[in-house]
Amino acid sequence: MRTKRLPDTPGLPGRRGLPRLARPPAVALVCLGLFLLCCAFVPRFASFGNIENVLRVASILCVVACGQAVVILLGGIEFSFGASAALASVVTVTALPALGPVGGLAAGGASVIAIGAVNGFLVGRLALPPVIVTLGTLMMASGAAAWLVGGLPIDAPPSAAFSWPARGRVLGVPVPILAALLACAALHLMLAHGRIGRLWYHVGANPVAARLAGLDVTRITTLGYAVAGAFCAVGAIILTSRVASGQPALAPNLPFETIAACAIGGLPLSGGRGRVSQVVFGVLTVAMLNNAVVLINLPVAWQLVLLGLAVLAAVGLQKDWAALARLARRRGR
Amino acid sequence: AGPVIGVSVPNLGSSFWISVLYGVDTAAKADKARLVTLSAGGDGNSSQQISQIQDLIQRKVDAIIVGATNGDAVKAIVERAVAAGIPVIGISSPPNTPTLAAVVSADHYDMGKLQAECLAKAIGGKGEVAMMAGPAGQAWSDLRAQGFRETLAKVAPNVTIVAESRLADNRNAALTTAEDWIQRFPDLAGVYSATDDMAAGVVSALKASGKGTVKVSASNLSPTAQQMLKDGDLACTSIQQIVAQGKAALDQAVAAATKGKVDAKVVTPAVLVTPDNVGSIDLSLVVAPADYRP
Amino acid sequence: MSASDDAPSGDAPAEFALVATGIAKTYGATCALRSARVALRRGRVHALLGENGAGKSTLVKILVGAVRPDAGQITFAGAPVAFGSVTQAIRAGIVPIYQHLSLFPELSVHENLSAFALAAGGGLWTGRRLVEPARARGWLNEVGLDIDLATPLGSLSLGERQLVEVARALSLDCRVLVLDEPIAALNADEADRLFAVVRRLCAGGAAALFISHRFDEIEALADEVTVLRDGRTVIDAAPIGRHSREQLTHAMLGAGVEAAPARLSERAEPVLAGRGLAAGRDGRAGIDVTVHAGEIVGLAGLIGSGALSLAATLGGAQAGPGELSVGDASFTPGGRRRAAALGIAYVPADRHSEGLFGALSARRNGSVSALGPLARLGWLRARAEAQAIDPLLRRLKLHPLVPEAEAATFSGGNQQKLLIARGLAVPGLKAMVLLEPTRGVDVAARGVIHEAIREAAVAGVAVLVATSDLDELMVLAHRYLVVREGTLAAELPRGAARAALLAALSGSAAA
Amino acid sequence: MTPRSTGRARFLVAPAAIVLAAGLFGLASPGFLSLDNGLSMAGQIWILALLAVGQMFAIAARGFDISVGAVAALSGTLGAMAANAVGLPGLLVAVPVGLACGTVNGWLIGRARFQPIVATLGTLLAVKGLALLVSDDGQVVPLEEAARAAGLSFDAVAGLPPLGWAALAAVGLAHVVLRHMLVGRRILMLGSNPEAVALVGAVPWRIEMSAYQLCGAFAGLAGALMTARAGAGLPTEGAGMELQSIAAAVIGGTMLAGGRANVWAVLAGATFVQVVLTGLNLSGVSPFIAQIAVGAVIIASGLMDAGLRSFLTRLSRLSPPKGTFR
Ligand SMILES: Nc1ncnc2c1ncn2[C@@H]1O[C@H](COP(=O)(O)OP(=O)(O)OP(=O)(O)O)[C@@H](O)[C@H]1O
Ligand SMILES: Nc1ncnc2c1ncn2[C@@H]1O[C@H](COP(=O)(O)OP(=O)(O)OP(=O)(O)O)[C@@H](O)[C@H]1O
Ligand SMILES: O[C@@H]1[C@@H](O)[C@H](O)OC[C@H]1O
Ligand SMILES: [Mg+2]
Ligand SMILES: [Mg+2]
Repeated sequence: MRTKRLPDTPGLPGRRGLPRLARPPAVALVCLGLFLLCCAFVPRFASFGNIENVLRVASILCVVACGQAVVILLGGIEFSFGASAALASVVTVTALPALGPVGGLAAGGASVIAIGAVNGFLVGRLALPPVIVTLGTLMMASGAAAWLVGGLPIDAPPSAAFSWPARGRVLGVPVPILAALLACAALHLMLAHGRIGRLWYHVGANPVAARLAGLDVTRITTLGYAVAGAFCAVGAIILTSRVASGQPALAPNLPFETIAACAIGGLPLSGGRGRVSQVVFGVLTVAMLNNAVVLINLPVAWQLVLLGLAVLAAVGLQKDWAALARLARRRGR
Repeated sequence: AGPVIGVSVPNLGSSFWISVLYGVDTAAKADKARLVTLSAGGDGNSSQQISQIQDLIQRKVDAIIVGATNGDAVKAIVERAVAAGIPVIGISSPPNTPTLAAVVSADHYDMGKLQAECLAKAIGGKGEVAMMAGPAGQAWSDLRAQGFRETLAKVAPNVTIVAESRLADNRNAALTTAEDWIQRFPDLAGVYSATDDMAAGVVSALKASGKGTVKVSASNLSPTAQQMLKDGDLACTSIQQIVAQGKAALDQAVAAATKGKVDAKVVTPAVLVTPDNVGSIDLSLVVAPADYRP
Repeated sequence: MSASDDAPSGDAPAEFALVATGIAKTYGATCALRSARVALRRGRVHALLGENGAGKSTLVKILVGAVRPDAGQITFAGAPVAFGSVTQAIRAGIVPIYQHLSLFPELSVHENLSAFALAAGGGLWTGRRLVEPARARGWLNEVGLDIDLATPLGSLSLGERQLVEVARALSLDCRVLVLDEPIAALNADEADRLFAVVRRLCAGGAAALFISHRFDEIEALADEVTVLRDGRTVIDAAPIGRHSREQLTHAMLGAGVEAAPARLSERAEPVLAGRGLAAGRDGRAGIDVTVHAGEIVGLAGLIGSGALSLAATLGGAQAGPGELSVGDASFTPGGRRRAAALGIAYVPADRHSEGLFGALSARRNGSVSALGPLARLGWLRARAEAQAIDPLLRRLKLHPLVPEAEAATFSGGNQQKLLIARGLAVPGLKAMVLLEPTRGVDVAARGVIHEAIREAAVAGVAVLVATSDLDELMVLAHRYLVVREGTLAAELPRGAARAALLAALSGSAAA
Repeated sequence: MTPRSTGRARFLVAPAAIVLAAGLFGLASPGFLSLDNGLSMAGQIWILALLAVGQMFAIAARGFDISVGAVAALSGTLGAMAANAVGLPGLLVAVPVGLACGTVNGWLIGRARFQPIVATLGTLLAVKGLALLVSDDGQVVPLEEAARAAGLSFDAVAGLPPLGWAALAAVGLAHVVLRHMLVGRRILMLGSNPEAVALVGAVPWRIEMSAYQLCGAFAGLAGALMTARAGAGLPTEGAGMELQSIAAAVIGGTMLAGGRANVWAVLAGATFVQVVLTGLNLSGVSPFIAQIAVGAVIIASGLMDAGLRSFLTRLSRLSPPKGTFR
């Protein structure tokens, strides 16, 4: 009898009976390596306070990256996140007098979700390219944000409820970190166990086949972008609370940073593949890099050069590590 | 009808240019001038501003007020405008050309200098200082930082500058960087901020990590800055009479357009505002009211 | 048919155009080839047989220099060679026609015909690389295509594209022609034209390697046959006719399979019905089709006849005029979602672009149309999913039987099984519409798939199979509908003569 | 296989959009449709046009390049330095600089199999940093021959400033590359069917590399133009240009799935974006509203593409049948 040799692909269950979830993605190694490197060479990196800093910044990025991951899974890309977060902050602060801190933040968050849903509808129903759609809503949201406040940042009156999302703690854990944990858990549940997550994978992997299999591609896509908007909304609320003001230019780099995090984590931008753990390690890698270049305290020019090279190295190493790991496994058999 | 005046500014996402525009706007109402206002959409968008000034030339406006993204970068196109018979008035960051009909400006170097004197005093003449210096390659941020650095070396040689960030004028980015600094430099005594928006980010970071004793200086006086001064979060802010500059620029522009008498140079002095004198400043010359929309 | 009974090893080496021995190739943990041998003689057509995944395509890629072997030697015209690239192989006169079209849908037919010249070598300008229009038209004529050279390839049907690929091969100075399942998308008429082309080349001294899963084709064209099993050569260059079909099948699979005869069920009430439909974009509306419970209806048509379009319409996959119903419920052409919800399974003809979710596991490919009952409050029950799908995969003899493996990693025949499993898993299955359900699938898999279709029919499902494979049509269906030029040209009962079917298909007066 | 294209229809979207936009702006501000204004705009589109044409090559090969803005800034700055050393033609140093950046991108994407977004994000950051390093932390590099450069950039000769003509020539060259040269054809082949290119004997990574090299070279050219217009090398310029160039290329009909592109349509796409920007400028609306309008217009151009496609599909149904059946 011939022995069955299984193809050695990431799609297969762990060889030694490890469940999928427990197997760390290749980016985990890069992330760990970077962490050790930073601990060893970056002054004051390993202090408790700094680690908490990194995690807090990473958390915001992580929540939004979860949204970006949904869109990427669907084979799309979201450029409007930065602008819609800005719009959210402005809406929040403008609505504050009428709605109070909670209502204001909710209104801000809702506007992000609405933009996501519009993006999803245009992409899913009318088959417009996501780049064009989200670029368009980026311009519109950012114009609207500036117009609402006349281009000026406006301050929110200090209030405990308002600052809780960014500065609060629950059982000693900063709220943003908690939010990131919850976001990751929610996304993991959706992707690994939820029906909706499965449908996203299908549409991302092959939209034509999805339609022919009887799936409602428009609805799935719209819902996907709206859920992505919801993740972004949580991030926007934390950011708004963090800067305690409405900022028409709140976080212009947010889309790029979240796309980078997902890509570094190993999500193919062609869609249909990806796990939450990849997003988490991708985000941690980006956040550590950003933190390290500030701590190393090089001139800004070198910071940029270093950051660029580090992004490339992080991805490059991951490729080699994956190859090495395959080789090792083959030898070991 | 009155003359048509083109206004080209780098960025209407900054409180500074909004206040300038407010000054221009109010004066235009008084002088019965019509405005065509264009924003390049960012301090780094020189190419866009060049195109916009080209458009204004095309439209044959009677005069142009230019706050440059970069004084050198718009020099050539401004000289074209002048050659085409359109007088150009520079404001705050003027185009770097002798052909301007007038220049209305604050003294950015002095604004940095005032910050240095105030911050040095506030931290007792010694210790570590970090600089939130604003975007690289901008005349205003470069000059302001230079004024700060050179003055500090003179008035407080025992103060060391341990870090300098050249991020864009953005509160969230400043906040994150300041958080990192607080970890990296636990003995930080003071922070220079090129603008009050960035200072607001710095102050948030300091407060959140219980470092309220670190002194922060800034420039400009938006409502945020006023509040921070009142709350004692800012040691001081060096300001320019922004609205006054806008008004002056428009007056010069109208004068130039109608072949009236033009003052070649209007310099509004830099003024230091502290928690003590903030109440006595005439805000109407400094900052646009909160409900103003360009 | 060749009369030679000589063992190939006894021949003078000069007689051999190409000999490959001891070829091995491993992809990751998959061993595609262990020790393969194939020897091609000048002037002969050599068939290569083997079940899905036996390594045929891999061997072809190695022969044409697209993949480098891990071990083995290749002699070409008596001298050992090691082609580093396709270009080198082509230059030597080894011309490939691939299983998956290696054409460029966005480019014109002219550019596609010039693809080899455009792709290879240095130089600056395309000008001289584009083949002369007159010659290009000549090649097209030779394969029976009458299309404008400027036509974008993407607007042609799959079969037409396949012929363009054959025409392209004619452009090269061909000493060894390698055809990897070239007629999967061709009908009998066009296959004949292709055969003529191959025979003409061989008559001129070229050798041909021909891969197919259909014995009819092999017997019609080939002089010799090599059988590959699990990466090894198990029958080496035997003259056609020396081994019976059963023996060859046994060599391929290690065990014989026999196709069970279709059990005809009594005509029951109509299940899937369409009224006023159109066949193809150019077809006139007004076609009525009814499929009864337990019935397998075969839909036949030449390329471009509209048969596949009509089938797609009946499956709810293609919009157009008319109305459709299943049981009491009605739906509109193009309302695929509603059709699926009403229990109509649909298997598209183009499994790669319209069927498969390559990045997803086999099980998830199977369950995609069945998620409703598998989910509770939006939560997918993994165990229920496995329980629902895995038995289907087992029944269809998926190989390797790893439901967690990514669909993209399976061989073509096994990917096709996934689509069939998906169809069978549709909740409340009432009707199945299958387009070319065994295109490019080996005899074993074909048997399994046919058996599954029959079982479904026996269980009361109404089945519509659109196929260009007459054998399939005749072995599977209870009655045949023939589409010609966008109209329903004939309806024939099971057992109708092959000649009658052919006549109806081509509209010749023979019938 | 569903047909992925309806012939050349997609390339008509941008020209149609220009006509539509020009009409609307003409109604809003009468000066808009004047010859003078047309000529002035014709002088302004070239930076975006060059970037978009470069981007088109990357997109046609199924990728994109978000480093173009930074590459333009770096090459323009180095070009200014070279011009100051050897005279104005030294500005053309920008092209090899851009080419070098493109080569790095192309190597990373083609050879090392990086995802385009990661590779070009990495180079975007690094190139931005380099631009600051060579320019004393972002100080502009004034051209010594600024006056001459300005003359070349702004003084129209037969309708266009000389550098406009030069840029037009470069766009024409891009057309020749895409339509008549092997590199261009191979890029389209790669975009059309990446699996097949190797099978017909091409080397996929070299093709991919050449696409990014072309993209880089055109970004370099855009940098040179930027420098000439400003009379100075601008090391911190370029933010936002990557998205603008992608939008212009896509509005110009370049298929994001690769394989289809038309240089003149991309030029029209860039012109359209510029028409919208200029039109809004001159109409005197608030800059914030103008930004909202630009966003809406970008989406509308996508809708127009979808609409035009389905319209033409319907139209072609009425055309006589074709095919192999005789
Ligand atoms: N690029 C590849 N990477 C990994 N595995 C591969 C690759 N190409 C082929 N294989 C595997 O090698 C084995 C042989 O594949 P091959 O395509 O040669 O089979 P085949 O005989 O042509 O099958 P079919 O009749 O279905 O076309 C299969 O198990 C296949 O999954
Ligand atoms: N989008 C299109 N543009 C131009 N011609 C088309 C298009 N779609 C189909 N055709 C042509 O219309 C004719 C009928 O195609 P149709 O798909 O209906 O036939 P079919 O019987 O399903 O063909 P096949 O058996 O090849 O799938 C063919 O000649 C085909 O080339
Ligand atoms: O001082 C001003 C600064 O605060 C603003 O942000 O940009 C322009 C400067 O002149
Ligand atoms: Mg094969
Ligand atoms: Mg068809």
